[in-house]
Amino acid sequence: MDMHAHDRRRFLAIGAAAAASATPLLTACGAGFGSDNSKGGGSAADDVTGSFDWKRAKGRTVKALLNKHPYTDALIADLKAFTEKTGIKVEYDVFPEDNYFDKLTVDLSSGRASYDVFMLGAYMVWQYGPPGWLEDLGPWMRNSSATGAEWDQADFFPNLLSADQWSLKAGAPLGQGGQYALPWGWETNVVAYNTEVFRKLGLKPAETFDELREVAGAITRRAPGAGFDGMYGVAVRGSRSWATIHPGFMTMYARNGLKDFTVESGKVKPAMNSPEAIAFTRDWAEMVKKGGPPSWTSYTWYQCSSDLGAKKAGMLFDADTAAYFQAVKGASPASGKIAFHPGPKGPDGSLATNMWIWSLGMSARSRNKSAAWLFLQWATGKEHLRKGAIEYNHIDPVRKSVSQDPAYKDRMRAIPGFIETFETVVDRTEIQFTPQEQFFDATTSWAAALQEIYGGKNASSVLNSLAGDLASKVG
Amino acid sequence: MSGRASPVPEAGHGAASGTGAGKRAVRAVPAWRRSLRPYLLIVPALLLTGGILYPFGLGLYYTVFDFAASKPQPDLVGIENYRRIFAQSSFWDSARVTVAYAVGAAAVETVLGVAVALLLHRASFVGRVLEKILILPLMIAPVIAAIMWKLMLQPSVGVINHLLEPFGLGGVQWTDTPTGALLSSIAVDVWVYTPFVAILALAGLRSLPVSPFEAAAVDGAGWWFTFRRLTLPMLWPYVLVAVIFRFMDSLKVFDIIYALTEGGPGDSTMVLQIRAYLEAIRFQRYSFGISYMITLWAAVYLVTMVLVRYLGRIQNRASEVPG
Amino acid sequence: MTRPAAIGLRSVHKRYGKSTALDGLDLEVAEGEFFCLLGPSGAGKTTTLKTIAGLEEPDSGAVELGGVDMAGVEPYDRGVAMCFESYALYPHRTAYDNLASPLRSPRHRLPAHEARERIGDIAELLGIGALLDRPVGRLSNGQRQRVALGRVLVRPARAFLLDEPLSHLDAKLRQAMRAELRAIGSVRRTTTLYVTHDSVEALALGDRIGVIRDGRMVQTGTREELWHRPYDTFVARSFGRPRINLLPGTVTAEGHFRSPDGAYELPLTVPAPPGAAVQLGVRPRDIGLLGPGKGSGVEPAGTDRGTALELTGTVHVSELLGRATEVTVRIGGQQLSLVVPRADAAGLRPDRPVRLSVPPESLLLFEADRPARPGRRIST
Amino acid sequence: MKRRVLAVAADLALILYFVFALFPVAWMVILSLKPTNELFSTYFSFSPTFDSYRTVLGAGGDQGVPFVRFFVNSLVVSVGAVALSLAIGLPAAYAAARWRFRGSENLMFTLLSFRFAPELTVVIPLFVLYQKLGLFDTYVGMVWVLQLVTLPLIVWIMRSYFSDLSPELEQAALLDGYTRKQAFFKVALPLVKPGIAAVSLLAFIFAWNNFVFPLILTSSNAQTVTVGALSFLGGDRPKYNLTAAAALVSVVPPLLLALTIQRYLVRGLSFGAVKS
Repeated sequence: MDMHAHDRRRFLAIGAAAAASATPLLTACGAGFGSDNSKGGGSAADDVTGSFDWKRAKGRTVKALLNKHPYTDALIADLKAFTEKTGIKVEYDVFPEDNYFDKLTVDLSSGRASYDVFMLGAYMVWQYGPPGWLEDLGPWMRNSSATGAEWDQADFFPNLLSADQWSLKAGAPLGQGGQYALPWGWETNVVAYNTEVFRKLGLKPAETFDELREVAGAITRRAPGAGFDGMYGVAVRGSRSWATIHPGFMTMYARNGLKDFTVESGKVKPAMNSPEAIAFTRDWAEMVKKGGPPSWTSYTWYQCSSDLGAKKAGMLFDADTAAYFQAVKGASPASGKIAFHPGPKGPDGSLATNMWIWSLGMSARSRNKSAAWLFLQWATGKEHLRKGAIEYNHIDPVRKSVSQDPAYKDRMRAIPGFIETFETVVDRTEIQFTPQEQFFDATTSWAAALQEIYGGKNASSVLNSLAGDLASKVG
Repeated sequence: MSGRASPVPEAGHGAASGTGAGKRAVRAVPAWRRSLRPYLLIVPALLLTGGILYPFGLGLYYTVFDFAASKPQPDLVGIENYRRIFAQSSFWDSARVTVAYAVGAAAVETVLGVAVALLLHRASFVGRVLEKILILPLMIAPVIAAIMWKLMLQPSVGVINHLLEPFGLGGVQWTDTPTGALLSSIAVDVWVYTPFVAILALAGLRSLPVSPFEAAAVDGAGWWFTFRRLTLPMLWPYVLVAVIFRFMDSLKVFDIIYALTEGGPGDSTMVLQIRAYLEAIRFQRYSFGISYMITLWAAVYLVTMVLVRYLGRIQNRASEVPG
Repeated sequence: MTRPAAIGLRSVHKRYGKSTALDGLDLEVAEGEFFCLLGPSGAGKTTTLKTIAGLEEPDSGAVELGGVDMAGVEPYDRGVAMCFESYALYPHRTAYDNLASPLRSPRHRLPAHEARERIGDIAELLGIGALLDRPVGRLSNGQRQRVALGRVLVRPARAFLLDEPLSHLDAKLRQAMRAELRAIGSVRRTTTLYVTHDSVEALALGDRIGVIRDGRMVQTGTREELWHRPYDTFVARSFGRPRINLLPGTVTAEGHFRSPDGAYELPLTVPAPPGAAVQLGVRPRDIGLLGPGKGSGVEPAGTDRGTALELTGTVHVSELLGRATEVTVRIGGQQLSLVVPRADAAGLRPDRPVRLSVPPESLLLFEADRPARPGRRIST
Repeated sequence: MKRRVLAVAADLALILYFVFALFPVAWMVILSLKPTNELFSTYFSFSPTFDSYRTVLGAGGDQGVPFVRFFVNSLVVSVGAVALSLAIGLPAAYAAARWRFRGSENLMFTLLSFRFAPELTVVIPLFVLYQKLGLFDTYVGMVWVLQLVTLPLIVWIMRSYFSDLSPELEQAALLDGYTRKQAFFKVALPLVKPGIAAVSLLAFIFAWNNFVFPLILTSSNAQTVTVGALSFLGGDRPKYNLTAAAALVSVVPPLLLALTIQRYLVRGLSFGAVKS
């Protein structure tokens, strides 16, 4: 780390002409990287000693940045319980998903630490971790003075917990290094379908990718004639955003045994232009054209989920929650007619599934870490998560105990196939991406490439140029 | 002085007293203070905006480093960021898209806005009623307008295709092709901002002198001749102000495209500010992203300077037109 | 001078960008004097007034009021009132409010009832008493001009600066107002600087007149001085309609004036260097018509002092000017106009030969005009 | 006859434009009256409900979006921004119109050029600065940053007005015995009142609708309606009906303002209107 310190001095010397406030943005980030995390044993968690006490940080206030989400609604509704338990006040700001990460990124990058805790996805760890913005929660979890026994780390689905762990080295597998966030709620990517149209057309949920394309095409061709006005086969995301890649596309990609990047002796190399990947991508685009939504390139989860709800889409290959909230009683015209299925298997029967984990993280620059940790502990603890799953809409539990809770199971049984699907894929659901800092750039460009292939461009040339472009950025 | 005001308005009271030699010393303001006066009036405005633009200078300063989330200890790289920008074909693609968008939007808004203004200027019954709600679209925030348009244009559940269906035009995939996406974004811009041009043009029309038109009418000049030779030249300065503002704003369009296409499909609507946003905020490459924005700013600055010069000349010429 | 001039301009220069408005203007107006500033448009008349008022700041030179240098003194501290050629009435107010404006200002405030009385008087005087409640927008140009004049007269001032205050009145009203203006009490008592491009107005009104050209004062003086001893052909041409005849020619060895084609020679009363290119000035009303035929020795009345000079020529054209007739006579290659009583001109047909008499003392001799420099008068 | 046909054609063209201009607004009204579960399943026949408005105005089911507070924030911030811009901008516009002083054109252009700065360029460093100065998420901070939107517009348009106003009017006032300040306030300002009204409305609309600044520079305390209206798109399902209702509610203040100054609006923008 000497080199960093040296560089920083040099940089500050150069920047001496800039006025005082020029430096915080720069040095804050630098300091975050250089000091907090690199000192190894220097975690603030080590300052917590003695026996565990929920009231340890009584009177403090924790500031939280939250994304507008049903899970958040459950959290906010239950905050009183936390304050009663700990004497800690929670102030929070809620932003819609479209703007949430911009807010969070700007806030973290400024080095001001306006928020002690926030929601993030596992992918964000790859962007926020290396600059040192995220607190390594490992020392906190391991410190029995800071963490109560009832938190029960073993109760988490292990793949979820390891998905938020990383060694901050591009290409290094997840599950090693620091714990930069805690899983809190998650989404697995499966197929939800309209039982009515399937029955009427005599269709069965697809078990292979070929079948999926066939079924999708069949619905687009036949459903409008069978009383489903304007219905098409399968809703998948298609907007020019990283979020287009990670749900259905990445799941099917992974089930086909394909990788986004390969790691050879520490070097990360793009692999989305392997012959198999090119063939798969071409087929995917073909499927969208023959059985996907019209104006697919503008499709985000809003459009996908509302089309399923409006009976415009026969299937939805996306996050299970996107379908779930259309499926619950009274939510949409299709509610009551939506069933779940794990989706097509890979050629070798793989049900590898990509996931999105709503996680909770702590700012490395928080001045309130002890209280923030208590909050994280509570929010990811059994008590709150069980309540959220049963009384509110915090579905897809990250804890085994909640997923097996009879009350929760009872509740979810109302949606056909939901629990079965969940249990089928839960063990095989993990992050299918190769962790690296340029994740957002890579997947955004990937989505753009997908759009171009869908628009009729040659798949291999588009993907080759994408790979060429990414090789220089990622490698 | 009030009590002693002379009933006879001789050169009597106030500063005029002492008609001979200045019995009362008159207060003289030194020349330097007088020449300072206009600056004193303008400086607060500059400070107010300039103060806030201090961060802009800071941004400019960042651009000579390679500062990014992945490189928190930046190195001085000089003009490397700019060199990279200009070397990227994606920059030139974006520049092309941006210019196409800005020219398209500003041109359509100008033509449509002037046309609407001319029609409203006739002050028919219909016109007088509609004039009252002319600026309604301007009141919807562009980002919300874009979201609503996106919803309306969505082929599956959108209302526009639903309405077009009886005419055999259903199933148009508005934003799905590169051209379609660009035209749709321009259409939203046109929807939001045409009233802005129209209202400035209408104001211009209302303030034109009457006499040249009466003279033309007496001479039996046709509508087209009157429009080409009288209305348009005299109206142009007013319209040009609107065009400058619109052109400037559409060169740095953000919210409409952000909400409508995010730059897709492919890179077909990837205007400069969206790319800059992705680079600086989404991908956390500040120095590079901000260099992008500075480049955009410089381009807008130059284009506008030319336009404003032209405006100045036009306004001078217009003021020489008798009447 | 016992008392300093009410208004004094010392070598005032003023430029607007590339064009020069005032180019070393000097001007003195005595206390209580009615001074007319005459000049063509663009001569710098309005700039002169604005500079005195403090609305424009001279680039160099000094403006003095009552002997005090006014540099840096605000217009409202100078105590002068000005009537703008554009009227500069407040368009959003009524005629009354416009007239009342000075009397409501902190400098010249009068109690409301006094103000009302005063405004009534002035309005009556200017014939706008019935218009006071009207908004300015609904007044004719002539009415507006009178309101603008009223706004000046209604208040006390150390000097009135009037910029073409009668130009927009119709001819009849203008004549009447011209006659009345000087009689108005406040005008009689107050130093007045009156700007006009109309020489008749200047001659009728001015105690003294200044002729301004290209931002410079060409000549100041009483009307007689300007009429009889014009500084140069510019001043000479500025007064009198029809304009003064200016006949180019040369000075002979004998000191006579000789027309270019040698058609005639006239003796001169002023010494001029032989061979010099000169112009002979003679006013149309000073020339007499001797009638046709050979010289009968009968001299026209009024030229009894000394011997009148005689010229012969042919009638070119004649034009009726009311009770008089303007006759243009060709003498060789030159033309000469003269004004004679209508009766005398009766029966003058074009190409008829005529004889003219010119009193020698009415002859003015000028240097030849040069580009941008009118010929100066040559005097003893 | 031909004239009649042309007149009808002109009216038809006008109506055509207004169909284009008003349909999206009408559609928003329809959306806002739809229940959430009928959002995408119906077009024009649905069971209308005011639930969206109730929710937006805080009287319905809790959506966790304190829209009424955002509304108040928007009012405070936009009115504040326009008022400050007028207070600072009118003298500047007046100075620029009245004095040809050294560098006046450059200064004016610089002022205008602040408008071309892409908002994102300033917003990141500004975020840091605001955090430091304690202006983040405050009214003062928002009013200040919105000057970038309102001030150049006001100065540039008002300069045209003042230029069109004959300087002799104020000169006459000076000679009537008024000070320069009084001449400005009593003569120049009343004469450009229609212009002030019109340009204030435009500035108000642009401030009210700004998106990027409140997005980055505010949190819950000073957040405005534009960002707030989008909040309804999050959660379990995108609730366009709520967003539409929120957007329509946020049109009310500028609309009221526009109707109030209707008679000034077009006349006010006629730069020559002040000439008698």
